[in-house]
Amino acid sequence: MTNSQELKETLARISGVDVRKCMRCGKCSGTCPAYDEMEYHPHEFVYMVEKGEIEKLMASPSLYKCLSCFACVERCPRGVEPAKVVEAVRLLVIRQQGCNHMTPDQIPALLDEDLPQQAIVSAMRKYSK
Amino acid sequence: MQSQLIERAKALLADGTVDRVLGWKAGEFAYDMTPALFSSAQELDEGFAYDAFCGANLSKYLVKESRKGGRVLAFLKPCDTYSMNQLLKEHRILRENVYLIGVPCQGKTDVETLRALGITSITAARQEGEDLVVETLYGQRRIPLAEAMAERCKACKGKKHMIYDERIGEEGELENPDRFGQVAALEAMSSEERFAFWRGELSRCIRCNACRNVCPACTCEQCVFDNPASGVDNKAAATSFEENMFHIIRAFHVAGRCTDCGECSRVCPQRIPLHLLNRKFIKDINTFYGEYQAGEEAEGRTPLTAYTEGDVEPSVVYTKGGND
Amino acid sequence: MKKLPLSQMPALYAAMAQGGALYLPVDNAAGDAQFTRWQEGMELSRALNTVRSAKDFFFPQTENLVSFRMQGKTIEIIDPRTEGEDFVLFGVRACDARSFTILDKVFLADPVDSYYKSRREHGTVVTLACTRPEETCFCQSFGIDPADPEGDAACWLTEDALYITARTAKGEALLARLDGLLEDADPAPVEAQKAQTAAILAKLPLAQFTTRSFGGDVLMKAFDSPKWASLSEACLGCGTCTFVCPTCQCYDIRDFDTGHGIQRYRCWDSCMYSDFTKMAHGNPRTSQLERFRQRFMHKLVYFPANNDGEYGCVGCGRCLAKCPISMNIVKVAKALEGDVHE
Amino acid sequence: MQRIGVFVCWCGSNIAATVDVEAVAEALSHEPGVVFSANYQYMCSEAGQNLIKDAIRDHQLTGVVICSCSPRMHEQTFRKTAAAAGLNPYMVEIANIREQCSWIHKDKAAGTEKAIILGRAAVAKVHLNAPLVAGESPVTKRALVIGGGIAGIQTALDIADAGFEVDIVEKEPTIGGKMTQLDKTFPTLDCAACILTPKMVDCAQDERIHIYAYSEVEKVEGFVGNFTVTIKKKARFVDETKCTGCGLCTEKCPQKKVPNLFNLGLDTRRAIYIPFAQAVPKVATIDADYCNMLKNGKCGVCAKVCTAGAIDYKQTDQHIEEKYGAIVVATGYNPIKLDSFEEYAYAQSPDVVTSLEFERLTNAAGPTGGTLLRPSDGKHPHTIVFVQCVGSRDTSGCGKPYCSKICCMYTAKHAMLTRDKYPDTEVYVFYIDVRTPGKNFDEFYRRAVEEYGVHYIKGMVGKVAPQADGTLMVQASDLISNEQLHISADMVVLAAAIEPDKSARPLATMLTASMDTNDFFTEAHPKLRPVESPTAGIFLSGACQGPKDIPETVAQAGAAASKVIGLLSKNKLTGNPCVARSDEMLCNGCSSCEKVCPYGAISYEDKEFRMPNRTVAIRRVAKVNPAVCQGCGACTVACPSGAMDLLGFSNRQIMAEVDAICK
Amino acid sequence: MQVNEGFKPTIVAFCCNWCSYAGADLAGTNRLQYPADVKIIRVPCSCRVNPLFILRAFQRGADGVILCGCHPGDCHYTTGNYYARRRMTLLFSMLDYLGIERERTRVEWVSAAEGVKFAATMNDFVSTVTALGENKRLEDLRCKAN
Repeated sequence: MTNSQELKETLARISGVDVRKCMRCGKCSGTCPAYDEMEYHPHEFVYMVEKGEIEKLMASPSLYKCLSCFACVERCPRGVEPAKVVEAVRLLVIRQQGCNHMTPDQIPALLDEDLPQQAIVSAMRKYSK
Repeated sequence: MQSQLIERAKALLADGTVDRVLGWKAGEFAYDMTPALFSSAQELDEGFAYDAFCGANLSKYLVKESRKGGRVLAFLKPCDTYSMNQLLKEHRILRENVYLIGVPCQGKTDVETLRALGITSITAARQEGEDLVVETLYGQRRIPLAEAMAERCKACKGKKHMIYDERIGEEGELENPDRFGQVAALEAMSSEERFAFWRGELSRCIRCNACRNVCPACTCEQCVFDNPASGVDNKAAATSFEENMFHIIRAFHVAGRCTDCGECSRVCPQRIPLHLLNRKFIKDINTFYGEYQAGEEAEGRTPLTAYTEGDVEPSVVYTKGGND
Repeated sequence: MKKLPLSQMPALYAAMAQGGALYLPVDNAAGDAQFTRWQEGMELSRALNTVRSAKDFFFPQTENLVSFRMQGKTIEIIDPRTEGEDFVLFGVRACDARSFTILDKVFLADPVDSYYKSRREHGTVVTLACTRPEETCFCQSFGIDPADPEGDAACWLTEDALYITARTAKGEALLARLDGLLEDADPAPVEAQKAQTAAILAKLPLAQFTTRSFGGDVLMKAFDSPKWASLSEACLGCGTCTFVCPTCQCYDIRDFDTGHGIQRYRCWDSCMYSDFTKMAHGNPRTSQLERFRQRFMHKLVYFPANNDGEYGCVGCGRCLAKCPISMNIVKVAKALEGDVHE
Repeated sequence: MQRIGVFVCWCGSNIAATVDVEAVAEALSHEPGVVFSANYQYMCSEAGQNLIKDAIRDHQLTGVVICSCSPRMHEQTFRKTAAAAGLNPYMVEIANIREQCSWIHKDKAAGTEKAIILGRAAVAKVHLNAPLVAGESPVTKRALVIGGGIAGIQTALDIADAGFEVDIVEKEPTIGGKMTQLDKTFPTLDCAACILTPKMVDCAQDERIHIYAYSEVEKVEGFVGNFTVTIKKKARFVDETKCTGCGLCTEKCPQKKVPNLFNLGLDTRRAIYIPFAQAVPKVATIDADYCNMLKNGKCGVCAKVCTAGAIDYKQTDQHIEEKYGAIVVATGYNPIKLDSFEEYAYAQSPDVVTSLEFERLTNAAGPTGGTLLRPSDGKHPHTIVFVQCVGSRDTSGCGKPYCSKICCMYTAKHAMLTRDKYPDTEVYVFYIDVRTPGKNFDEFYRRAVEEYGVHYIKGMVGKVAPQADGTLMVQASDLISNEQLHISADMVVLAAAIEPDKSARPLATMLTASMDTNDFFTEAHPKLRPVESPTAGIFLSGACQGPKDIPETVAQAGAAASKVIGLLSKNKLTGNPCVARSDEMLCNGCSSCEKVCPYGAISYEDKEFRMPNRTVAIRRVAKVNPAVCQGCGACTVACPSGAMDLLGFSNRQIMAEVDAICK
Repeated sequence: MQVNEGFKPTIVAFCCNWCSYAGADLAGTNRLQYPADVKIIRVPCSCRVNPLFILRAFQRGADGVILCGCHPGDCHYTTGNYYARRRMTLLFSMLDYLGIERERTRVEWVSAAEGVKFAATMNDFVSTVTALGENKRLEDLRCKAN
């Protein structure tokens, strides 16, 4: 299995979205308030996932332009839920080994009196996978 | 109570409202009441009995009686009135030919229950407060009345009559007994355990047809099991399959129509808990299609002659609502 | 008279079961006594009698008579019988023991029923005397002494021992097989028990019940009695009385299509059933009154008329206990008494 | 004992390749009752059929088993073959050894074994078959058309043209339907009224057509050829026979503020009204919800001005019972409600309209007299945005999952006409796909783009926001240029999905005609019987069966009419003999069967039975009307005593098949 | 799921004439394979199937019985499958209650267009029943081949 296929399946599992349901109407992009900020627009997210170009998306800053307002999810006539795709790509980035990866020796530098202990612990949990 | 019933029956005979009376007749012992017809005041005085051993559900007799011409008075206990309604719903009883008197019932003592408790050789029985005092050939026995009752009375649906022309005594209350505890306990077993349980029970069946013939829901002109043309007739349960088939199909045929009157279990000479088959259907119907009590009304559809578009799929048996 | 201490009962059972099967009343799941094939550890039921009578062993509820195997268009006829197993029937009460005599009159009279005969030959009946008869018992009405039962061998259970005596050659043979376990006994305790039981019998509610009035030429009087109508009014037409009855011997012969052939079997039938003796033209007894009458006329009138005055009833009381509507031979006989003796 | 012939078909190699046909024929020849067994290359060929006929005659066969393709394919063929040889056609059974055997199994041994078992089951069934004769019933030579739109009108005209009486039931005060509200029709741009109104007049003038306007079907009983229908003629409070349609009352009525539904509420009318000038019948109707006289007894102006004396405030609903041989459903469609599409601001802004409203706004008989003006301020719009697929192809639950089919074309029409009449107006059309599969359709669409300069943009509108200055901010995606557009528009026109009329569902229940999940009527066969309902005698015309445009509707209307004509031309109908039958000796009259019968085919009668001893008993027993029964068998299982059985699929027959299969 | 090597179950499939039988035909037309253990009995509607037929099949040696009908709402006779659905739900629940393996009985809705679903359903059902092995709890020994 190629990396792109693997990513595609992981993404489908995380997001629960079936990108094949998209009929390319573009209503998601028509409704998106962050459209102009984005390199890849909501409909492209869906289409690129279908084509397997997930690595491109992972590298794109568009990921973090999505406000997760869910307007696209609300308006999509086919129930595709583009925002969930975007979120899933974000998670793919987070889950990547080495990227955002946190090791225990990094923690002392992060410690700060105002930071709750719990935040560190949960960050460890999330970023050490 | 007995004298009150006799007086009322005499009056209705005298004024021509009815020309005969369906009730119970005393027997040889304290407990062996036989359903009987009385057509004169004298007959009533001589033999009419009504006491805690008058368990038989008289409604089924009215299928035949209501077609004999004249008008018959029948005394119905609260649970019998459900059967009555169901039979009316199925056009089996000609309503205009019967006169119904609802009689109160405090639960019926049952000789088979006493025997199961080891109280045999009974020569007399009487009520003393909350107890039943039983004289036997080998001494006196005393047990709480509640324990002397048949299972069906322990799970009584209530003392309210569903239909009557007149009622003796106060209007009773509906009750909400736990009727499905035994069914649920069986459901909680593993499939193997349930199989073993039912094999043990049904293997005792002698196919005497008492359950069927007493059942107010079984009023077919000819039962499929008696009809050689049906292709499924059988006179004896020759194999375990036939034991199963008779009881599955019988329960299925009365599903949605069975009022849970408990006559089947009462009359089974082998004490097979047949009501647990009927109650399973009742429980499933309640769970899957909403609460339904057969015989509450004399009109309308039964659960198996109705449907909704959103009914559960049969696969519910494999998952939730299934038996384990 | 021989005896063995009660502690030796398991050994007795084991010995009886040697070389065949032993059936004895054992409590079933419903708490009722039921003849059961003995296995290690089983105990004799304390109940007075079984729900099903002992006739099952000679006249089972269903029995294959012949099979037809079909292959394509050919039919092969097969006798399904195999050499039967010897068996001992232990704990039979006096009433059931007498019922075998009645069944014999039917099945062993010419033409002999070879299926029945074979079972009778393989079976040894060991009876057990009653000590606590119940209110439904009326075997004494038919000259049966429950304290001194018939059978191939008879037993008495006392507090500490089982007394046994052989009454037939078969019984002798059985006792011979059990010889190592038994010791000679003084019959005094047995006699004492008989006396005690006799005292109880005299006090039974049905002690005075008799069918004597049905002796003689009462056929038409009984048949024409107007009482049948009210007596049969409540009858459900079920077969309970018939199927628990030790003397009812009617059967039907039917074919079962197995898909590969036909099994012709016989099964108990009940004169209470609407299709009883149904023939091509229909049914000779079209109403429940006629069917109900048939049953009691048979037991009280027809059977004795053809069998030297022997009634088709042994007074076991099963139908009294089990009829769903509590109608029974005692009520019928009492009701008709006046009519037949006008 | 039957004398059965077994005929095993090779179907060329279709069966013979995976089933040893010789072995099947040989094995089945040993089955009880089988006196003849053969195999042949193509049983359905003339030679094959002759083989069967000859065998029936030569071997005096009483039953025939054909091991061949699916009975759905050739059961009729072989039944006819048997009938031709003098055997009752229902003595033929088919063992499906092609679709359900040779085609799905590769292993020849397994396939052969299964084919033998299937053949054996068929033989076992034939043993219990009995000759069946189909019943006959007369045909009432009159048709009912439910719905008086273009579909119903055309159907009625065609039926009447063939010489049959036909009634139209229309729930509105006039026939004409949706088409009366349209301005022009695509792709020819001829005027809707010009082509429709002559047909409406034809209906009114044809003496074989009777129009029940302002009426509804209330009850349907009976069956094909013999329907009895109760029609409710709603009270108009105007005597139809007296009203001349002069319209004076509609001018004098003081109640002026009634929303004019013909113009979709875009203007008002009086409480007494004639929907439009060409209405048929041209009769006034009083709107009881608004009439002062009917509401509080104070007014009576219309009665005073009516010289014909047609006003009758005391009129009540009338119920008319009529008999029909056939019923055509032509209940049409409606645009869906757009309440759940908040993003398009339909409820917020009067300038966001549906296409049908736009149609009225451009119609010369419409509220604006044909001049396109913004509903909010009556000004001329300079920028109009059309949005397609509003609620169509929508599986989110807000809309409809199907394509509404007509929107692409009427939107092109609207866009083109707007640009034609008002060249200063910018017109944008947002589309997902432009679907133009029709004669001259694509050319029409391209003309809108190429000749009229309509801006077609591939993409969807995400949001319409009414602005303070009265404009509408349309935010949309342009997928080709991959940008988000923000268009300041004066009007937005929504191509709302269309759905079956709400009256269709209860009507379907009355007719026992089936519907799909979208409430469109189901056709008897999607390809081969597209204008018939599965329920015999019920026919489908127009959009009640699925979205369609006018030419398609008219074509289907004609097709439905021809089916009706075919039916009404018969003097007698031959039924399906495989119907339920009640054994009255077993029936106890409990009514379980009646309750589950979807056709009302079961009734009860009190029947006398001779009982023993010369007595008589009267018992209630079920009776099946074989002309109404469709043979589903629901009753047979509802019946506990087995009194109810199904001919051709009897309990014994099915059990014999079970036995043979499980052997 | 364990596989019962060598065991060939007997499966009776009751198919309604209008949807499921046509679906089975379509599976055939598309050459979609499913085991030959499945034998189809054509009935006009799923509501024609009497519980007696199902018990009969088990008595005569079936190891599994499946009933296929039109999808609810699509019944050719409008309501037949709704009644069938209730009947079978209750019957199957009762069989399960009596300790008969619940996997031996099944209802599936298969339309005339669902040839693929028909084949897949049959494949799945056959493998389920094969894993269960021979029907012992509802057999009638008289009917066993000898």
